[in-house]
Amino acid sequence: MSKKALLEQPATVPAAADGKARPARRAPQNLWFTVGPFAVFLALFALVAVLRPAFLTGGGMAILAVQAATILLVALGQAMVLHVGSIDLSNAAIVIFAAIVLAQTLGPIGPAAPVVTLAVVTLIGAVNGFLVAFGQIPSFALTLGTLGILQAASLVISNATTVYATANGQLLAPLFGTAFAGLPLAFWVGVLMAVGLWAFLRFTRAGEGMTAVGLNETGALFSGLRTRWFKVMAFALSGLLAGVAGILVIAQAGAASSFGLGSDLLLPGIAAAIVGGTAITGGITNPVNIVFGALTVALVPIGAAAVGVTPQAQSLVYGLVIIAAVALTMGRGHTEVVK
Amino acid sequence: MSNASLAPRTGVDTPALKLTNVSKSFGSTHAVKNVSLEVPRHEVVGLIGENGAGKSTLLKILTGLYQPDSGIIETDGRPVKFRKPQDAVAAGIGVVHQEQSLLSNLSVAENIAMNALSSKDAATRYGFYRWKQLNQEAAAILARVGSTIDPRTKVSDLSFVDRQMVEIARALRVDEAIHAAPLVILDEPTSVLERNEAAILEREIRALRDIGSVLFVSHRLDEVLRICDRVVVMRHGEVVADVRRGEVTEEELFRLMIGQESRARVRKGGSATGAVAAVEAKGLGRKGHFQDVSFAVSPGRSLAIVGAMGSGRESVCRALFGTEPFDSGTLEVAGSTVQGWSMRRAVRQGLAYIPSERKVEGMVGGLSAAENLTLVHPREAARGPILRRKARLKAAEEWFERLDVRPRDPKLPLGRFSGGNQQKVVMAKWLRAEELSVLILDHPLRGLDPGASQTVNDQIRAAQEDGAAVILLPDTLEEALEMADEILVMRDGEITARFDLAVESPTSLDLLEKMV
Amino acid sequence: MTDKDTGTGLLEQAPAPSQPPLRAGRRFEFKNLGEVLALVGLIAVFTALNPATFLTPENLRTILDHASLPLIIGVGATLVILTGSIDLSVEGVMGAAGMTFVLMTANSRGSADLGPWAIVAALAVGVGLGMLSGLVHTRLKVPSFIVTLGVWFVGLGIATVLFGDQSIPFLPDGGIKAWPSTLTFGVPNAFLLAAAFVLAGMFVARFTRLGRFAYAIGDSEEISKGNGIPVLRYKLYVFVVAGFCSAAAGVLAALELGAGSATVGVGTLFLTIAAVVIGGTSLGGGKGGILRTAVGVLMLTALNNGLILSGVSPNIQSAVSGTVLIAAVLVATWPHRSRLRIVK
Amino acid sequence: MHLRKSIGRRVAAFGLVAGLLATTACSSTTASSNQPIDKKDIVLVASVINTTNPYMASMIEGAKALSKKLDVPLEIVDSEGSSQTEISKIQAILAQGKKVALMVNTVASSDAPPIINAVKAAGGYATVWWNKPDNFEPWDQGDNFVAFQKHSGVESGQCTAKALADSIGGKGNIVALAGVLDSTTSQTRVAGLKDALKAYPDVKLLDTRPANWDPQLGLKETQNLLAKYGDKIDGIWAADDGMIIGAVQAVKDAGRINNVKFASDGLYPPVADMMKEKMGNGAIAGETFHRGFMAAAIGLYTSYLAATGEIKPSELPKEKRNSLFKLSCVTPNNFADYTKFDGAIDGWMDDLIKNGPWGTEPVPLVSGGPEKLPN
Repeated sequence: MSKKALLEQPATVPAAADGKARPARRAPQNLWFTVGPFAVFLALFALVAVLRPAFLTGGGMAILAVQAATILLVALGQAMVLHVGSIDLSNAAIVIFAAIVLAQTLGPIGPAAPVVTLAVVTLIGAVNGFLVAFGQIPSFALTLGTLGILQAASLVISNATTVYATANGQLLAPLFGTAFAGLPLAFWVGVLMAVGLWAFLRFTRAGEGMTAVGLNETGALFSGLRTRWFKVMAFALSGLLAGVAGILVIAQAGAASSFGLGSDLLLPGIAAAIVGGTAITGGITNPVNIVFGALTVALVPIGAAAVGVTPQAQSLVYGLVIIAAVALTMGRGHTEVVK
Repeated sequence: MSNASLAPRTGVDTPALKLTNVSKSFGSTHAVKNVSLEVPRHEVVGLIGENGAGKSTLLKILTGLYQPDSGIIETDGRPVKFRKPQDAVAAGIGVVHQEQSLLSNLSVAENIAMNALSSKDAATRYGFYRWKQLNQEAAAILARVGSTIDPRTKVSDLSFVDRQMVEIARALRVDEAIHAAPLVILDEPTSVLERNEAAILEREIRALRDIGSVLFVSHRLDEVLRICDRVVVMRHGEVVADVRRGEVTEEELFRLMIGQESRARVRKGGSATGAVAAVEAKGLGRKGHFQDVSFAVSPGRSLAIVGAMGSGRESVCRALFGTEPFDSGTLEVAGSTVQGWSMRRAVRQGLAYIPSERKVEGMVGGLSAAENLTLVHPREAARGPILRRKARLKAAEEWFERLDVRPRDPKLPLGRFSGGNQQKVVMAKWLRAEELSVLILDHPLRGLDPGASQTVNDQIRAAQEDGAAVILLPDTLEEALEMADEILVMRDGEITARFDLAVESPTSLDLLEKMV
Repeated sequence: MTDKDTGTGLLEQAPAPSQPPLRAGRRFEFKNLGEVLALVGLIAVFTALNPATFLTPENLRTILDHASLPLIIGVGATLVILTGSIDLSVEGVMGAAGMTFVLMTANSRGSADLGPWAIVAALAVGVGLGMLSGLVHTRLKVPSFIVTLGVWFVGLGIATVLFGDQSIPFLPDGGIKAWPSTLTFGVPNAFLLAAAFVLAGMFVARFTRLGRFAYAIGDSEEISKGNGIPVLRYKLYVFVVAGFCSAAAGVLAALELGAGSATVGVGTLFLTIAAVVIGGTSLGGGKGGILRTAVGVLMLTALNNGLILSGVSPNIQSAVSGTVLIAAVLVATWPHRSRLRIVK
Repeated sequence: MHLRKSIGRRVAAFGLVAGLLATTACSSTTASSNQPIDKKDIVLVASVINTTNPYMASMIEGAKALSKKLDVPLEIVDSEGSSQTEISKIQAILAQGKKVALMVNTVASSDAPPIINAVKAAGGYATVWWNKPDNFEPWDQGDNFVAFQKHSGVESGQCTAKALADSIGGKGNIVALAGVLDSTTSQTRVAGLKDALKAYPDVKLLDTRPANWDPQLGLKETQNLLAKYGDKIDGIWAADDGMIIGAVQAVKDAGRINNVKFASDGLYPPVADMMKEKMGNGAIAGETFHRGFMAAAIGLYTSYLAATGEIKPSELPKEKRNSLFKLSCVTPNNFADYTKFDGAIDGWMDDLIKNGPWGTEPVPLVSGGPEKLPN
């Protein structure tokens, strides 16, 4: 009968791995999944505070929040993409692109500039998602490509120089100029986004659909869900949040350039998402915990400097702490295979 | 494995495998409790039990994946301890797994030798492969099972049956390692095979008995009774019976297995409730898969499509549901021709598809049972885009009650339920639809124990009575004869026969004749 | 992070179910022709654009010279990616190993002169960092993406600490420093070394347990485990090999530069990964090969070189590379498109 | 979906955070006190882009020497090439409540505003070196932004371009290696190069490639350019000596070290050695002299003087707040005049303290910014 075995094996069926995962110890793991990122941050913060009490009294938390704000937004966007099982290597390049567009439009069109900027970058994110979902290009390769394209686009529109937001800068001033509970408004914007995304994932059909896509895309597809559009949505959200981060860059610095502030957010963003308990395999994300992930990632270099680690050894410390923090907090996905 | 001697073992009377009081528990659950059994030389021993009866755990113990908490395992009269899969191989135990366990990007020869390659083997020298020797050895083993596959072929290029052959050849490979009679464990090998392939397998098993012994794990009572010399029945982790073939009937085995009387199988035809067919295919074709397939199913009627591997019937079902495209013919749903057909449109038109690859295609294991239940048709579980979690939980609890899903906790991830209970939830996910018009079932009973099978069949009938058209790809011809109003036989992508069971009563043999 | 079909093999056929068993002997299949054709096409285009400069022996030597570092790294990176993991630590390991080498051989700081042992020490640093990645990944079950991201910083940190706050350590002129650029058979030694790495890598992939098991693990870790492959141990080995390759590249880069620099590996990571992907090795693991990566490296190196020769503005050069990457993957995966295909 | 059952815990977590915030809430003072600070409360902070570039290493050296001379504690900030890291580390030091006198070599010009704002909020004093936004002037920002200081990029480009053009006899082809694409320092130097070349109609600039200040990229780009233009290249210009190190290596490998001339900015010790040895028949044709240790010390000392109240920034003339310091053109002929400084850092520091930040040879203040680009 083998002469014409026409029944195709569904090409995408992973030969095993499913259902073999036996998450024993569910309860304690679940508890740790919920409080782990917070606990790790608290422990690190306490360590820094004990070694250098001045850090606490000198407004260390406020400084931390300023630094964490942009990381948090990028990490939230990254987490949404990770949530559907993909990765977005281009989102830091989107931050810069957004900042440059905003800097150039803020003068001419004033309050409409942030809106236009967000619309543009959301569209860029959506195009990324569209190419992943409908072009069926693996996201890692695709966004590596768009990263290059966006870098070039930033250089071209900024004419390879620093672009200043000359007029209407006061529109964005409150983001870092106003404090709420001691922390700048920009940070609370990020927290608000995190809570919003948390509610989105938990309380809406689209959010649950994205979770389903991340956990088992084939299963979601066979349930008649719009899996492709959920992916587009995730990438669009990543673009949108990167755009908000770009606005923060302008609010903070008043200027942007292709390799300046915000251009190196990719790796901290991914690290913050994962320290915040996001599973790199998809489907397991708690946006609220990413707040603590971002705070942790922002704390490490500040803390290392504050505690007095010699400048030369600081990136060594950074690498080790990030590995340890992730090992402690990451969401260990639905399968026992770790890649 | 200090005691795996390389010398041929003597003493025909010592059993190939003997377990004494083997126990294994996970936390507070006893997966395997005081199990004692023997597999004598040159015998085929059947091992049956419902899902969750402890069969899989026992197999994992025998293959070195789990270590028992207590008890003794002896092979050829010598106590052994399996700390890793290689130990079991060294003791002469080979396994044909339930799910395909071949590495598809490696060659046939490598797969056959893999267990040995991963320890120390003559086919490697200082870790370097000796491809020539590897291929020769593999060819020799393949020849023993009567296969002519080129050992250098990549497994991904093989047909399903050929893969099964490679699996068996690999299980035999252990006897190369110890130069003695092997014990081959077959873990539900027939659940994914078509009937005629199962026949080939039966022949293989008898051949295996001549060179070694076989432990045959299965759900299918008729098959076990046909193939095995002895049958061991497990229930709740314990051995509840150990009988010779002639001593029991199928009904008795069924009772032993699930601890209750078997329900009589009564065929009950459906009655058409509408003039317009719920779904009608007119000359449907997809190049290289199937051609000129026409049929119509009215609401309340059921159609079974039977055929061997490669008949194209799965492709037809997938085309109906929009999973695969079709390139000729038309498809009508509720009387109107469909355009730009996709899964999403199919779902909106009230079609439901229960795929055979349940864990991959049928459900999202990481989501809770309740979430899975409302994934497709949220109905009261959502208002617009917003979920109503409480209402959903209540709906899920009702369905759990109705289908007797255990454990009764819809908040648990669906992946943690047993296969039968998963299938019930998957069924319920589609049955919830108000507008359910066509229910397509691709091997709905695959891997299910008889108890769960009955619940699933009951639900199919209930849906049919509620006016759904049912299209069924059954595992067995008996299932088709029992469930369907009409049977289509397919071969090589074409329909070769149609039987309307209201007017004729074909036998399995009649169907089989048209299949091959 | 990608465990589904992300195959990007150019012209690689989808498994045809109805095919009779193929004759084997895969080493000379036409599958690789797609990438090779693309490479030839690229060379043709740039030759047409720059008839006087592109196809000169000197420029070809430059391309080969530039290809040598990513080729060496590509061997390790391909093995890691074949298992379904990823190694981002490349630049950090290069920096740490390069600094170790420079400081332990004769240099202008006079810190130490261990002769050939300096190379051994540098490679040991790479092996150690590879082992760190592998151990954390396999024992603590941290995804390789994030472990190696951390090790990247650790490696950079080691290099920075070694650099300290003294003057740049220079290698003396002549001697070993001249070796990489010396021509043998008209080809720079650096490229010959890289070619040796590629050949050794191909041999490992084809004839050793390490290579075969890397393929097996990439296909399915569960099944590999069931087949008795010590999955965790071999994943560790693969990371060690990758660390070794990165360290070798770090030493070579330090020799070429003739000085110690913590950022000696800058820019090689994404170049190498892009080359692996363009070559057709699947980021999901199990599919692809080292020769494919080599072709991918040559393509990207020729592309970068050709763009410079053609006078393309540096501002948009990254966009051209990015577009080529996307186009290559799109073309390669187009035949595999299906409603059910899952890409991550 | 393991997210449920956790609202209670989350609320608890937020409670904790809120508590934490409450303890730190009252911290961000806006008191930009312009009161002189007692010397023993001052901390010098020198922020550099990385610790491995020779110029940065020299800056660190200078900061340490000044700290020793003034007997004031010093903290070094390593930005690791990242604006994000730079700002957060500076803020971390400010957070400890110390009164800082800061010198920062900004990674990108857009970093200056957030750093100045943070220093202002903490009541410290800052001097920015090399990069700042064009419209961000110290006199608009109050006394806490003491000054912006740099050496003229245009002048540097002109200096080295002239030396290079002369060395090839006013006739031939040259290529240029620029820094990071969006860097104003690199752009001004390239502008200077192009401006100076107007006087040499027979010298042709074949190509300009960015090499990101990096020796390794300098090597690769030079190799590409050599392959592209072959023997046509008579001279190589770079915006910084870090890149010229790679370029020299590439030319050596190509066996053309005797036929190609080099000119670049910074006269780093290794390049100074090459010039001194007359490597490749005097291949290093032109350099500029300025030193990281001088820049760092001038910047730190300016901030320090403002912090102690010895100078009042608002009363300073504009050229002392946006300043261009002298840059010396070095050729093999006058090379010997500049070798003496590297060995005598301590002595130079004494001069600096004696003469003040604007009047110390060889880098006195020459004019006020902002720098004008030549047309």
